[in-house]
Amino acid sequence: MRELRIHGRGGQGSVTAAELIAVAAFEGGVFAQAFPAFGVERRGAPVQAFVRFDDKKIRKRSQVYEPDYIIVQDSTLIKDVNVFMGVKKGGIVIVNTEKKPEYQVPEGVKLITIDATSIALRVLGLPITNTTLMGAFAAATGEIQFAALEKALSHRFNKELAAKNIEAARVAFDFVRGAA
Amino acid sequence: MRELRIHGRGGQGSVTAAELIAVAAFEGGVFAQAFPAFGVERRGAPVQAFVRFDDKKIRKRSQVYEPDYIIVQDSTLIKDVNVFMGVKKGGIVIVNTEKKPEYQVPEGVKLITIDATSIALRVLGLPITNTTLMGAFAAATGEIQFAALEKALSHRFNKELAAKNIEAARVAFDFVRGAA
Amino acid sequence: MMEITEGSHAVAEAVRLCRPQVVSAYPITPQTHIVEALADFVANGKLDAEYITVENELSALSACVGASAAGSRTYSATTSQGLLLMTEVVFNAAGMRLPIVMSIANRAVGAPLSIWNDMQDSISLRDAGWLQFYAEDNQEATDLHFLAYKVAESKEIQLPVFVCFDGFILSHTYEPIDMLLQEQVDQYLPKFDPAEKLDAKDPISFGMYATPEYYLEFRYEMDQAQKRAKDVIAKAGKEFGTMFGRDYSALTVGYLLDDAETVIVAMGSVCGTVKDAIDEMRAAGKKVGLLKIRVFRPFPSEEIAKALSKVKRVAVLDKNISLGAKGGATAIEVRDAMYGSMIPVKGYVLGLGGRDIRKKDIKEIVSLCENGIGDQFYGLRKELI
Amino acid sequence: MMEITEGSHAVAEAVRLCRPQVVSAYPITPQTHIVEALADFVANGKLDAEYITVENELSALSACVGASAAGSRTYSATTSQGLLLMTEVVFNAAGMRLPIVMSIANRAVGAPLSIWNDMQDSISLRDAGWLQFYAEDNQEATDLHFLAYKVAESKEIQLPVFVCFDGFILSHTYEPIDMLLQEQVDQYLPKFDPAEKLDAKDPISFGMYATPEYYLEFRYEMDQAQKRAKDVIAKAGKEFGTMFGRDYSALTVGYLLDDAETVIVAMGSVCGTVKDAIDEMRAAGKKVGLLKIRVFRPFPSEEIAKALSKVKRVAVLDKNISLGAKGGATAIEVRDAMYGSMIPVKGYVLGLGGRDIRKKDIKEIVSLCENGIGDQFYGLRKELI
Amino acid sequence: MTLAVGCRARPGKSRDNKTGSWRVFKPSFDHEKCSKCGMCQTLCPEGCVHEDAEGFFDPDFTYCKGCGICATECPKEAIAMNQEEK
Amino acid sequence: MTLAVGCRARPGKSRDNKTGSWRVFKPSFDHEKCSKCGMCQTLCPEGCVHEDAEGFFDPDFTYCKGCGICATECPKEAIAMNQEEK
Amino acid sequence: MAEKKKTCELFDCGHRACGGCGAALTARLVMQAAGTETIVVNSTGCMEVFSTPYPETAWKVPWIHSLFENASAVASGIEASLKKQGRKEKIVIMAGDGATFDIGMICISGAFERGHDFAYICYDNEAYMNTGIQRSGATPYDASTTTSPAGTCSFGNRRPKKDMPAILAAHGAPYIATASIAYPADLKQKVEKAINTPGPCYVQVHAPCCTGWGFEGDQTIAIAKLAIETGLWVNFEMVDGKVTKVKKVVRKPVEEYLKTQKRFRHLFKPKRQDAEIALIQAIADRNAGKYGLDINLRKE
Amino acid sequence: MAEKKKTCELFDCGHRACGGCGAALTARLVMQAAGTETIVVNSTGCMEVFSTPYPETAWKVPWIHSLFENASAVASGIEASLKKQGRKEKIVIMAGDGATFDIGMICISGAFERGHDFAYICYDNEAYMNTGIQRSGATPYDASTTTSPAGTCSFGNRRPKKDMPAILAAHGAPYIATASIAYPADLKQKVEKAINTPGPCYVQVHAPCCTGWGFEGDQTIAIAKLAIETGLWVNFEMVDGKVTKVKKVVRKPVEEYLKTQKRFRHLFKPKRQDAEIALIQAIADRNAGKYGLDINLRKE
Ligand SMILES: Cc1ncc(C[n+]2csc(CCOP(=O)(O)OP(=O)(O)O)c2C)c(N)n1
Ligand SMILES: Cc1ncc(C[n+]2csc(CCOP(=O)(O)OP(=O)(O)O)c2C)c(N)n1
Ligand code: SF4
Ligand code: SF4
Ligand code: SF4
Ligand code: SF4
Ligand code: SF4
Ligand code: SF4
Ligand SMILES: [Mg+2]
Ligand SMILES: [Mg+2]
Repeated sequence: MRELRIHGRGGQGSVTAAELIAVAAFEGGVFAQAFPAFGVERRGAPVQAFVRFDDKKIRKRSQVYEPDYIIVQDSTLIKDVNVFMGVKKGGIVIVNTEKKPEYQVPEGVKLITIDATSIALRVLGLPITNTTLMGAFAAATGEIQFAALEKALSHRFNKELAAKNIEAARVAFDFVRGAA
Repeated sequence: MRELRIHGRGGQGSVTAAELIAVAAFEGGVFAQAFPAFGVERRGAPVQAFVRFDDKKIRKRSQVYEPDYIIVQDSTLIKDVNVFMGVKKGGIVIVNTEKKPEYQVPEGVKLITIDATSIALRVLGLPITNTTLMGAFAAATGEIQFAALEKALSHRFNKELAAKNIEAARVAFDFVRGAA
Repeated sequence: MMEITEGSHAVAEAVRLCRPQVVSAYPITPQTHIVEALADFVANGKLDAEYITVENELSALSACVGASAAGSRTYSATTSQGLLLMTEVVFNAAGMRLPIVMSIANRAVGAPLSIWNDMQDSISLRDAGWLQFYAEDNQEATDLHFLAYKVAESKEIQLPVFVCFDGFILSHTYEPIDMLLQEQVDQYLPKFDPAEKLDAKDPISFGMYATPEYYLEFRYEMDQAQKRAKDVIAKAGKEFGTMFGRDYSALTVGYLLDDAETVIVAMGSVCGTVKDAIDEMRAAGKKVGLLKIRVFRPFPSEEIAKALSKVKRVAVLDKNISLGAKGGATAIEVRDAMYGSMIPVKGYVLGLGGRDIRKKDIKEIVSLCENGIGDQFYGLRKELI
Repeated sequence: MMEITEGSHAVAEAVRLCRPQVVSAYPITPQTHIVEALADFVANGKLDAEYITVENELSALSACVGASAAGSRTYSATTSQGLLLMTEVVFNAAGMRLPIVMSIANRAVGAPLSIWNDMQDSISLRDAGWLQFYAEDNQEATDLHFLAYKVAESKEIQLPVFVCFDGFILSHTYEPIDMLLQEQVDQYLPKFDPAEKLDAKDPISFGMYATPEYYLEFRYEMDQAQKRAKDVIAKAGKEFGTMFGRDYSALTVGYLLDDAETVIVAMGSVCGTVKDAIDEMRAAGKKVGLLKIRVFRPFPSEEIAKALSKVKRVAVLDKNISLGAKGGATAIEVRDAMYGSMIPVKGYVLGLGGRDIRKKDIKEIVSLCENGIGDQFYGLRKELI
Repeated sequence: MTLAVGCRARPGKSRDNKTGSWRVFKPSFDHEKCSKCGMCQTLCPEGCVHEDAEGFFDPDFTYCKGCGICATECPKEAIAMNQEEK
Repeated sequence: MTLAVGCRARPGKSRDNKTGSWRVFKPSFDHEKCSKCGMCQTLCPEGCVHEDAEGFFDPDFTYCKGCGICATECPKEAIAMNQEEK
Repeated sequence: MAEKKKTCELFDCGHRACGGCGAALTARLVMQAAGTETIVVNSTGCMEVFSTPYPETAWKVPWIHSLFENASAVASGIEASLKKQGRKEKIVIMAGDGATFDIGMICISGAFERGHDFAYICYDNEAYMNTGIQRSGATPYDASTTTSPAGTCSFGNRRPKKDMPAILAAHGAPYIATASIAYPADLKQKVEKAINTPGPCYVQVHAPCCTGWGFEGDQTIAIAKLAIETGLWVNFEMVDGKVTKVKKVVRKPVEEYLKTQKRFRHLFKPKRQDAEIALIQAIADRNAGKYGLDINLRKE
Repeated sequence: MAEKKKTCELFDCGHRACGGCGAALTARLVMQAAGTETIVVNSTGCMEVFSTPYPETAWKVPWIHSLFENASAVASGIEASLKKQGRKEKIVIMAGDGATFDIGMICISGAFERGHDFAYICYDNEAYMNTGIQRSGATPYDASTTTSPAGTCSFGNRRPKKDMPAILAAHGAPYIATASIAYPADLKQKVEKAINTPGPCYVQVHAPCCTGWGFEGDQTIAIAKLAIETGLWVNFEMVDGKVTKVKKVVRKPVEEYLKTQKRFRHLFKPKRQDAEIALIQAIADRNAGKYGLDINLRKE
């Protein structure tokens, strides 16, 4: 079983990202489970969401303590929240930032940075990065196929919106592929 | 243990009679327990109330099925309610009626009739017979002393009212004494 | 002072003697005589309390929550539908640790609506965190109110208390009572002095919410307070005994238990009838005894297990039914208490909705139990089912 | 059809497929997504129901009472404070024998307020006469709704049903679901055809009151209906299995029970984590098994006693606590079921108010149980108490 | 007899409760004085006053509780209340 | 630490929650343009705008969430919102 | 004749109300107006208790009782159900003043806000009678009840009667009326209007209670009339929040009403409480002003 | 200065409201008006949740939360208790619109009827925000919420906003006002009046919610102003049931308000719903008529 933790802020769509990743994974034939950190957080406050992937039915219901993957939607979080907590050795961390990758990640953990906000602004016209980061996640981890991601987005959004979001994800996917 | 059942109609003071008899009995050093038939009966409907007497603390909480004594406050009840039901052999039944004692009481049961309504009307100016019948009960059964009855009534009513009620009870007491 | 009086009036008088500052209750049969008597005390200057004539039971207990948090001794009374209507506040008041005392004139719950007695109402709230005392007679119904305030307000406890007594059967019955005098009560029960209260001089936030980091521990502490209450009741009950001659230190009380082979476990007013029946069965050579549960919350598991460790069989009377479970709550929890003992414990659900319970019924139940028959309703009218 | 979706949405979809005619519910976390989805179905013509946006939960269930009595299939959903607020109607609806189905997205109750999961809410209403189903995962949460209507509306039963599933843990979790199609549901669940209804063509009085002459028998009949429900569930659950491949005939479900020495008894979503932990313990040579209780009312006493008759010890997990009793309701009733067996049954109160339960906790509990330690809270933060 | 599931009943059963037995006073209707206005029927809380073929009114004593409303409200003072026989 | 009985707390504790970390945009106050009207202080939902000795206003960035109300409502347009540094 | 036949058809004999009960008469009259195509929702209270001990129902129309406080929510559900079934029965709620003014607000406010189609009939006997005469929000000023007893520190109920019609008017109820059993034709007409006006309508019926108010059962109608004649009860109609009709009277002094009832006895005995009686007279005077109650004899 | 110092003293920093929350600002302003000798009773809802996760309370006055529906009953009890103790603190209820218009009616009607002395402040963000933007009785006509979603068969919320001030006026509340966070001085003055007027007083504060209504947090005040300028929110005062003061405006068309918020987006997209917008304009026009809202520019 692999586990993903997504860090974001209330209002930034972290939960949606987790759901869409799970949908895409499931489209790809993997068992998936997505859930938010259950809380009362308001817009702007730090929030988390989780995804599990496995080849068999997922029964586990506890929270995620030692993720294989981490997505940080908003790098302003890093100074206040321990976003890297518990990440497994060999794990992958994706941070949305326009800066260079200068964060202290635990040993044996791979850090990928991407300026998802700029991509989203450019492609969607909005600083909403969750679908963009899905593309990055797909490329970085291989947990989801890009085609499945497309399907998931097409299912969720109307045609026009889906196309734009797929485009944003594509840019990120290619960026991470290229960087890898 | 001796048990008394009082029959009356909603609004005629049967429960008060039971209470006052219990108070008087207790005044006289007897353990007593009084309670109404628990119900939703409205004014005019047939109702019952009960008293138990004993020389030791009364623990029994069930209803009264085989009374030693019965008081019927209103003889119009007799045609519709089986007021003599369960009365013990050797028991005493007191019926308020201006008629002659022509009721079919079970064998071995003593029937006393008294025109309590007339007494009450004469003495109290009201057709409320409960205190009058207390006097009759005291005389007929000896369960309560007349002095105790006086005390109970004095406790319950203001001076003037108490005096009148005692007077009514006295008339009934003397009547039953005389008849006995 | 011995007097003969109605159960409800005795309770109201006891409450008056406890000097509550805020009374808030909503009328419901058969609790009404209590609140009417209290209204009368206030109308005639015999009780210096604010009597809030609320518009429903949820408001009744909510007003007590406010008044108690603000530092007043508070009182309410209800039963049946009223208790169910205020359920959310019942749980809330316990969690807020407010030492409210509420009388429950036990009554069946609907549907079908019934104004008559059983204990479904308070028993159905056995999870709520309130202490639950059950009275056998009006003397207990009265005295347990003094005990209730004493225990509820003790700093170690800070939990509210139900004082339960059977509706009609006790509430509407006249019988002799030894009523305490004001100076006696004042001596036993000091002024309410809350650990904390709503007060501009020392502002505190009451009723905050608990995240998963804290909630479990708050519930644990409530459960611990329940368990501590056993000792606090023992102490306060003993003190009552020393001062006034009636000892309420025991959570359970035995009657002819020593050599009993068959023991009836029961709560409330039926215990009187049971004792009479036992006397008759004893006279006929049957070794029957009674274990009365006076305190249902905290549940006296150890006390019961100990008291019944040597008996041959146990018959538990339940004036309640956990529908769809094996029986009534008392039977279930008595078996829980005695788990591992191999002593047969049979439950009998009876007296629901005011069905009368007579000595002969008790005797029949003892026979059934002797024959290993139980865990059933008792007293059904065969022609109806 | 397999799809991956949120638990609440799956439940809402199942409800839609059941074609309720009247939906009446009041929002409360974490039930909200269900009622929002239903509102959305109605707003977009996907569900032909009256959706009553009531002003509180008491009204929510009351409206269901009216609609059900008038002959409509009705649905509601709530949790926690909402359930407690409607308590009086909960008891009432059962006594009126109305086959309402209500989802409970289980949540802790206050005070202290908590929006997080445990099962205190529905468990606290275990006396009320409703059937209670508990889901382990969202597939069960979904399917149990079809079963619920089928059983509730069966003429032999005529009792309402809680379908309980863990708030957040299931309600807010996306996972794969095999969702039935409308024609499948229509085939399984016929139109609601009440035995009697409010109808000017055949006037009947509903909700009359019962005097002591009748009340006991009405309660008995409710309890009998609960007991009959065991067979009806078996039949309806089997039919479901035959038609759709998932058999819900069993009230309890074992996991690696056959040779188990230590058995965990649990309800709801924790069973998944327990199974994972068991697999690991098995791999480490420990003979551990699980008995999942899917139906808590009627309580499967005989089934439990039988399933556990040969084990060495039992550890019961309770996400609820009957404050002041020996533990949580499940432990108490499991002991009740197994009374006389001498098999040690230990209870563990855990996960209250959203405290997470992990595989390691399950393993630790198994160790504790092996060492005879139990009947306690588990997982307390020592530094807080 | 078997109980109705859910404490329900069909109409007509209240008639088993013969409230005439509650009566302490009994109305007697004087058709001589009666104007056939029907007020007695309208205002009887028992709904037990019935019109006969001639348009006169009389109570059904099986249910009349003897409350006296009809007597008080009869505009013709055609109704008298007497002590019920015992 | 021990829990308060009944989930109670004394004031001051909310300050442990440094909501400044929520900020994505950050206000900067231009005292040159400021008329000292105090509107920014009045309308800040955080109550985190403070007056200095000279009568100028500045937010306490420990708590400022960067909502931008002060900037929108400042009659002098003396407050600018900028991207928070990362 | 057909009309008359209905008389004891829909609310039947054999019910257990006190002799002379105003509420029982209300049930009869309302059912005469409502007819057979009616579903009655009844709250807990005297009416429910005196008419439906299992199995002796006095109701010949479909009738339902659930709880004390929830009649309007139950009615909401029935309305929704009928709508979905395409059925045409009318829904009539019968609830006491306690079930309406006090505990019923738990469900009434929402039901009126949602605008369901029902006729809500409150039979107002001005206290909780079923439980033994406790104060309700409808209890008039100074009435002695068991929870607002007159005593050395009290003249009885201290609060004015809650203005339920105004409260429901503020909820937007399209038709609101007050009526009295003393004027049965008027009462029936109003009930019919309430039933036939779409939306939540309200009729508050003055239904004196001999037992609770302390008078002989034969005086029920006479006392109801006096309430109107003294201006302490006003019969009016309100359409869309505007008063459209008022029963005018030549007013009598309030004490003619007060002295007929034990609940006001403390205003006359042991001594006459002129100040309190004046306060009650002021209530009647305010009613007269507000509703234009007085028939100006000279001018007409 | 002393006044200003109070500013962040009684409702403290560190609370967890969304950035730009109108309710949080309401809490601050109300507490400034109320001062330290105040006991706050809070219902469940956003305000309670964002200000009091154990142990991080943002309240510097005595504060109590019990349930969602019972603030007014809890306040009744506190008032009774203070009276008996001879204490002088003032009681302020802070409750959301859901806790007031809907579920709170369980306890509000009775508390107002009994006439307790408290100031009831309803912060009206026009839906249940804490639970995710469900409809309340205060939700305006056509607003899309999660339980009144706009969809193919629906334009959003179908019922007009419940007239809570009128309902409480009918209960006899001596002082009632509406206010807006866009006019803080007026708001504070009204809160002070409510606190200082004996008896149960009511202030309904328009407190826009960026998250629930769908706008950026910096627009909170601007949108509150637009509500007033379009006549969809009226700031007024009522003393003893009579309107005594109204904030007049030069009215703008309602769509200037509507188009700022996602909850009304379906009125403009995919296509403009002129008929619905006209209905909303009619609401504003009715308000203007009822309260005499319009400044007649020519005449003045
Ligand atoms: C929740 C709840 N609280 C209290 C009661 C007790 N109760 C039943 S009827 C009633 C009074 C009814 O008063 P009202 O509505 O005026 O009708 P009335 O009896 O006067 O006809 C009360 C207090 C109840 N049944 N349920
Ligand atoms: C009895 C009960 N039902 C439902 C809830 C869930 N709930 C909590 S707050 C809330 C909405 C609050 O709405 P409002 O009063 O308008 O305050 P807001 O959150 O909008 O500030 C709801 C539905 C609850 N806590 N208790
Ligand atoms: S009221 Fe009198 S006059 Fe009229 S019909 Fe009856 S008996 Fe005749
Ligand atoms: S006395 Fe009363 S019950 Fe009998 S007929 Fe006359 S009005 Fe009817
Ligand atoms: S609002 Fe602008 S002008 Fe006014 S004090 Fe603040 S910064 Fe200065
Ligand atoms: S940005 Fe918002 S939180 Fe920060 S100071 Fe300005 S108004 Fe206050
Ligand atoms: S108490 Fe009053 S309302 Fe109730 S039945 Fe008797 S007269 Fe009618
Ligand atoms: S959801 Fe709305 S009311 Fe709640 S904290 Fe956010 S902005 Fe404030
Ligand atoms: Mg009444
Ligand atoms: Mg709101």
